[in-house]
Amino acid sequence: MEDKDIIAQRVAQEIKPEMLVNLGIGLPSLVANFLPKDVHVFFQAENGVIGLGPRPPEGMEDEDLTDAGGGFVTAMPGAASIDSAMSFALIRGGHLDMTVLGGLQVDERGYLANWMVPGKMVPGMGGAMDLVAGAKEVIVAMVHTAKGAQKIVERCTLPLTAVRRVSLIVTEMAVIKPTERGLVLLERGPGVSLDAIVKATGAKLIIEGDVPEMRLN
Amino acid sequence: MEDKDIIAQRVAQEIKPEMLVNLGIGLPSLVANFLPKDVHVFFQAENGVIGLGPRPPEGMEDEDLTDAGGGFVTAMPGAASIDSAMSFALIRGGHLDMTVLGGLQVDERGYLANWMVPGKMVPGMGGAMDLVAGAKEVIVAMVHTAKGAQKIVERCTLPLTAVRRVSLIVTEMAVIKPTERGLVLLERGPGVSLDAIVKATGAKLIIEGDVPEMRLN
Amino acid sequence: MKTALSADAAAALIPDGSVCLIGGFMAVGSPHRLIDAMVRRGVKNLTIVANDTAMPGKGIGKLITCGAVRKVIASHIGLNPETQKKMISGELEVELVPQGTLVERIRAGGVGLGGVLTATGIGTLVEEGKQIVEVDGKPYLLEKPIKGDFALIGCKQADYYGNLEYSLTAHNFNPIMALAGKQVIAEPHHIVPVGVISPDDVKTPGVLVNHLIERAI
Amino acid sequence: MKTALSADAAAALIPDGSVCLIGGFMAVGSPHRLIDAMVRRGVKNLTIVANDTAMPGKGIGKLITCGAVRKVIASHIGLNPETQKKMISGELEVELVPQGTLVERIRAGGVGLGGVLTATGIGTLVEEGKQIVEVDGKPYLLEKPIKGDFALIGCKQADYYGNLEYSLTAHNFNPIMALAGKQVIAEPHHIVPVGVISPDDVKTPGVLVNHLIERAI
Repeated sequence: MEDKDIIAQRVAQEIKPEMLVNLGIGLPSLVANFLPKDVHVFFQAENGVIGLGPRPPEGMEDEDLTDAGGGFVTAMPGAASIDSAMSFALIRGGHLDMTVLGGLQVDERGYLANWMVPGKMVPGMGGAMDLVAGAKEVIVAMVHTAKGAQKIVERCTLPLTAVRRVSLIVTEMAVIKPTERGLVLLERGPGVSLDAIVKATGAKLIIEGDVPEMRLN
Repeated sequence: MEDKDIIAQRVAQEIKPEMLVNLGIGLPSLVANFLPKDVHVFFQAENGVIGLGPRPPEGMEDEDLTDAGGGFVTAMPGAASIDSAMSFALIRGGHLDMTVLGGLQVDERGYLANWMVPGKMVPGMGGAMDLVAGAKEVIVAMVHTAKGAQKIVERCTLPLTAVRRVSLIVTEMAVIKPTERGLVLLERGPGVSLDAIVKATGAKLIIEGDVPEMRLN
Repeated sequence: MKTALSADAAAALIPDGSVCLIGGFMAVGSPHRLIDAMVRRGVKNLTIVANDTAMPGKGIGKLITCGAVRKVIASHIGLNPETQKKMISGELEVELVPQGTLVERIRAGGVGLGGVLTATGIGTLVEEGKQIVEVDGKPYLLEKPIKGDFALIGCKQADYYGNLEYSLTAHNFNPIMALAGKQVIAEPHHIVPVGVISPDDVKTPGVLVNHLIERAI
Repeated sequence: MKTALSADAAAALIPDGSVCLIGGFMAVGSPHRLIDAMVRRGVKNLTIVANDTAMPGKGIGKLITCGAVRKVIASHIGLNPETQKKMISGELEVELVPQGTLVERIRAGGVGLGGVLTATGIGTLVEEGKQIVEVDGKPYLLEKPIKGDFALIGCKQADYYGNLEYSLTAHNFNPIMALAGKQVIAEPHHIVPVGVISPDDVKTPGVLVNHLIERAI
């Protein structure tokens, strides 16, 4: 299985029925593919419509119905159009059950940096700061290292997205829960040793008892 | 003509086509009766619907379509339902062209008091404070004196509705424009002498040249 | 999906002492069957946040009359003499809030803002005890967010996800209050199957609604 | 009533140097014919407030490419490399604002609030130079209102009063921006006679709209 599919499948296990969930562009958007068919979830994209469905058949696209990345989508039965004010009312008002975002760095405090690399890449924060500040659960879905460089670090060196502790970090190597005490290692990736995880991680990991492997299909 | 009809007819002359106008309950609501048929105006009530129309024929009332006083109304072609947030977005955001309200007192600064009499009557301010603070033009429509007591005074003794100078005071005796210099007497009521106006007014009036009589039908 | 409850079953969910945001404007658009059930159940010590307390025998007026309410936060109580009498006798605490400020305070609570900065009330009794914040040299009152344990919503139509539509002047405070209740109970005139309401017609997305009351007929 | 203008006639109303709020999210829901006409007319020195600058050759991206823009206030510019290039070369000033904060700042401008108190951005670069206001011991950023000389709105349908309806994810910033432009120009796909749109379907009341552009077909 590819790294990103491991991550997406593991994140999907966090989603409970009837949740309102926002999936970021890129890797997080794959999570939808791994939800059991019988689990009904409301997907929200920042740009509007609660109840996003998959891409429509060719020729049936509607230029007024896209996801936040501009890709064509459909509306599931029971969908609701919302404007940006309502969209962020849901996000910032504590109504969004879960957001899944990509990450550049996460640190020992559980703080996320994911919106810019000074001097290199300034795309803008979009809705990321609102999502991390406002969602009930914040899940960071990212590969464990970037071309060998550690992404889970003692202190973020990149500009922070928010000073809020994220709920969970899911990589292809590990599931990590940021807590008041620090980063607790919950699960290992398929066939990944504790040693490999520690080596690939730039922050102190709290390892308690046996650390089980992720259960994937 | 009754005092209140004089006032309502004179206020109606201030309304220009296509204006968005909020009429208060009671005396101000009579203003609508004196608009020329060919002048199209958008009436708004705080409780919702832009484009209020007259009371429907008996048996055609809708319990979901009332004015701010709870009286049955109709919706004119082109009406728009609005919730309270949009209603006050229009009022406070500078989108309401004119509000016509009743008054208990107005003073030399042009400040209005119209929402409570301490120890006697505390109905609440409803939308009055928002209307006076936010509308482009604020017209006070009231009888000149209350059982002999002056209502246009040097300084309001009743709690203020806002510290904003109202645009115009219309009574059955006079049309008065509050300005930086004070209260300027613009017009006399039908058959009312300058002397009578001065005597019925508890504030200094600025009287410049001839003061014409109101033109009424 | 939500199973529709009887009004009595919904009233049983609301403990004594709850803070209830209740939609409606002079009883138009209030959840009437739920209010009747609350009166039947004999709920006590409520704090009610609403535009007004209607009149005796109508809407929220029934809760006032039966002694269910300890405190009212409203913009207007003038048409309910019982509210005024109980206020004067000390049986009922009443906080009067300008209507536009009230709806923005509830919105702030619902969308996760720290408060509302408004010119309404500056220089009046409403200012008392409140922080004034200057923005570019202009003073604004800081009005605090309001949230409810419950938001009790009247609406025209719902589907079984809880997507809501409203009618004419029965919108009023309902759509905003639906954002600000920890538990939201909606009382629709009709309920239709999921998929029947067009996404563009939904004004309150079902993800905000916790309980539906059976249709009226 | 409003006479529908050609896109070119509408573009001629917008002077060089104007502050334009432009609806749309990655070009979905933008007023495309108006933007094309603005490019044709060669408008200069605009300040554009929008969620994003779309991509080259699409929506607002066309205004960036042709050099019409001096400053952009947006939440995301990541998918338009030309915006980034012009920003780095100093040709274009870019102010990045979190998406939820951006929509609330525009709303605050439109509804007459003094600013927005938000937790989004606390502890990040977004905080720099901004006032922090404590409410009940919690810190909030004070974000200032945004208004435009013009709001340029894309919508599904209008009537000749300017009542507007929107479609699916083409709502986005449009309904909020329609509150915050001194002049509001709406570009509908269709226009229907007054009285054809149900009051409950109107999302932007016509009293907010100054100019209509001819229907697309």
